Amino acid sequence: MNIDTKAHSLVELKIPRRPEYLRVVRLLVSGYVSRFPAPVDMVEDIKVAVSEACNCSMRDTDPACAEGRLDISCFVEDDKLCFEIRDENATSAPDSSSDEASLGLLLIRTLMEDVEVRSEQNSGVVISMKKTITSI
Amino acid sequence: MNIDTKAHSLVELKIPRRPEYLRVVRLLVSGYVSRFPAPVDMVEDIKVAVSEACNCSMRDTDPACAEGRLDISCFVEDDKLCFEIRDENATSAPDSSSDEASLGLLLIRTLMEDVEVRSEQNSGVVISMKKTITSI
Amino acid sequence: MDLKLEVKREKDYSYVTVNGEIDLYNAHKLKEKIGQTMDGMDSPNMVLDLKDVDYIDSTGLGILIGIKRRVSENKGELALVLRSDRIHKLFEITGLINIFAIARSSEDAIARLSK
Amino acid sequence: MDLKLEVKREKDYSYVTVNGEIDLYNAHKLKEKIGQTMDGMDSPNMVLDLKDVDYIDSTGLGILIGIKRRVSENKGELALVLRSDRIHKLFEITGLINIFAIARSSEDAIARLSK
Ligand SMILES: Nc1ncnc2c1ncn2[C@@H]1O[C@H](COP(=O)(O)OP(=O)(O)O)[C@@H](O)[C@H]1O
Ligand SMILES: Nc1ncnc2c1ncn2[C@@H]1O[C@H](COP(=O)(O)OP(=O)(O)O)[C@@H](O)[C@H]1O
Repeated sequence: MNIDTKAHSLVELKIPRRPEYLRVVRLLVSGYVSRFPAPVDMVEDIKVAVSEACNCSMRDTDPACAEGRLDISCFVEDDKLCFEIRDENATSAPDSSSDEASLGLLLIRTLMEDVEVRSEQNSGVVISMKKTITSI
Repeated sequence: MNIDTKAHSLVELKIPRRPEYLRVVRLLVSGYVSRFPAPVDMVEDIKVAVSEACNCSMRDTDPACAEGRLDISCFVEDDKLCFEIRDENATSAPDSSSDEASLGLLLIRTLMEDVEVRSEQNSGVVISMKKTITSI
Repeated sequence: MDLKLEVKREKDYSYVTVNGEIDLYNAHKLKEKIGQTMDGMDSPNMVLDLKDVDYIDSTGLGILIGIKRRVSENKGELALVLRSDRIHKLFEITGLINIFAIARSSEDAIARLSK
Repeated sequence: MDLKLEVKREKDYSYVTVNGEIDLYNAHKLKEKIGQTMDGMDSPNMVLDLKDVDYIDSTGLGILIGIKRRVSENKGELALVLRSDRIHKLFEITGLINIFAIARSSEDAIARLSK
């Protein structure tokens, strides 16, 4: 399969901001990445990192946000697979005070490249991350 | 897991309108349905039907639409799992003149309930289908 | 799970084993490869072994219909090996069960050809 | 792939086998069940067999840290059985490899307790 432009490769998933949808996210991401085709270890690294990015906003149990939605975008840019996890209801960067939260962020930063956490006015918080494509 | 309202259960996937994304659709749909938890045969029926609904618009090779996107929505309403496949670029109902296309529509109509094909002004063609949830 | 194809040529038939998923994405590959196989066949008879096919869609079914047609034009016989209940169900719904000679094992399928 | 837990109580330790995926969705179940197990234990020692765990996230790792803490408070020893390279990698990245006694087999893990 050709490595493609963003428009040709963009897959977007919107889910309720609830942990029972984590497995669906992981299935989608594995399917997306293995298509390139990518080595199993790369598929697994990305699965862990995207799932942890979802955890960041699902762990926050502020009841006012419990009904929110999470947007996960996957696309290709240059020779990188890019992932953005957007929580429209979040107003601040993920809290990293608990063991779990800091382990989660550590996993994301170690497994992925170009990790960024951005608060965007009126559109919540985005965690973005990339991974250079290494074909099998 | 509780059988839930539409807002609580809505999962939306947007993909390029290209056959290399069919497998990602099937993975997502299997993950979504097996969560309820549903019997394996029900998971498989829905996987086939949703994949065929995508085929309907991916098969149409009008080059003007080759860049389009497909929206797949999954949600729960009453005791039914509901699926909508929307092709925003389509202007007419799926063609059923070839062997393949008519087999595809036959599979959808046999495996699912309340199958509808609607042309919506300015928002393309939607294939919607439901399946009564039978838990294992 | 990608589509894989293996062809064995026997004196009285070709034995084609297909593996993986057959859908709109890759069904054209199946069509091409089987077309090439038929061009080089000594005998017009064919067994198409689908017991390791996990998934088949309408495009794949359509291609099987085309293969059946070509084999018949060449005065050959075609037998399918099917084992999965799921795929059998799709053949029932579409009525293809009445068009194809379907066996549950290779031996059965080969036996059906030589009748 | 749902989370499954099995507990065997021996005289000198409890042997807890976990199966499936441990994530934010179900990690609280693991925590509760292990809590209950510890309440009824004769010996404070525990083997936690994770060799059939396919996936673990930061929530699961956090819960392992909590279990380790409780076992230590009770003056017990905890040993983990890990076999998957993937899960080992997560223990390496997070430095947890230095905190836990990790074995590749049940026998090894049990041997580590009795030292
Ligand atoms: N039916 C399918 N639908 C979607 N993706 C597929 C399908 N079959 C294979 N793939 C994916 O496409 C990639 C390339 O597969 P391959 O069979 O080698 O096809 P190609 O000849 O197009 O490179 C693989 O990563 C595989 O996972
Ligand atoms: N980690 C997970 N993430 C998402 N869904 C899960 C997870 N574990 C189990 N499920 C799904 O939730 C459903 C119920 O699983 P189960 O383990 O019986 O949990 P519960 O006690 O919540 O009913 C199953 O269909 C299963 O596929």
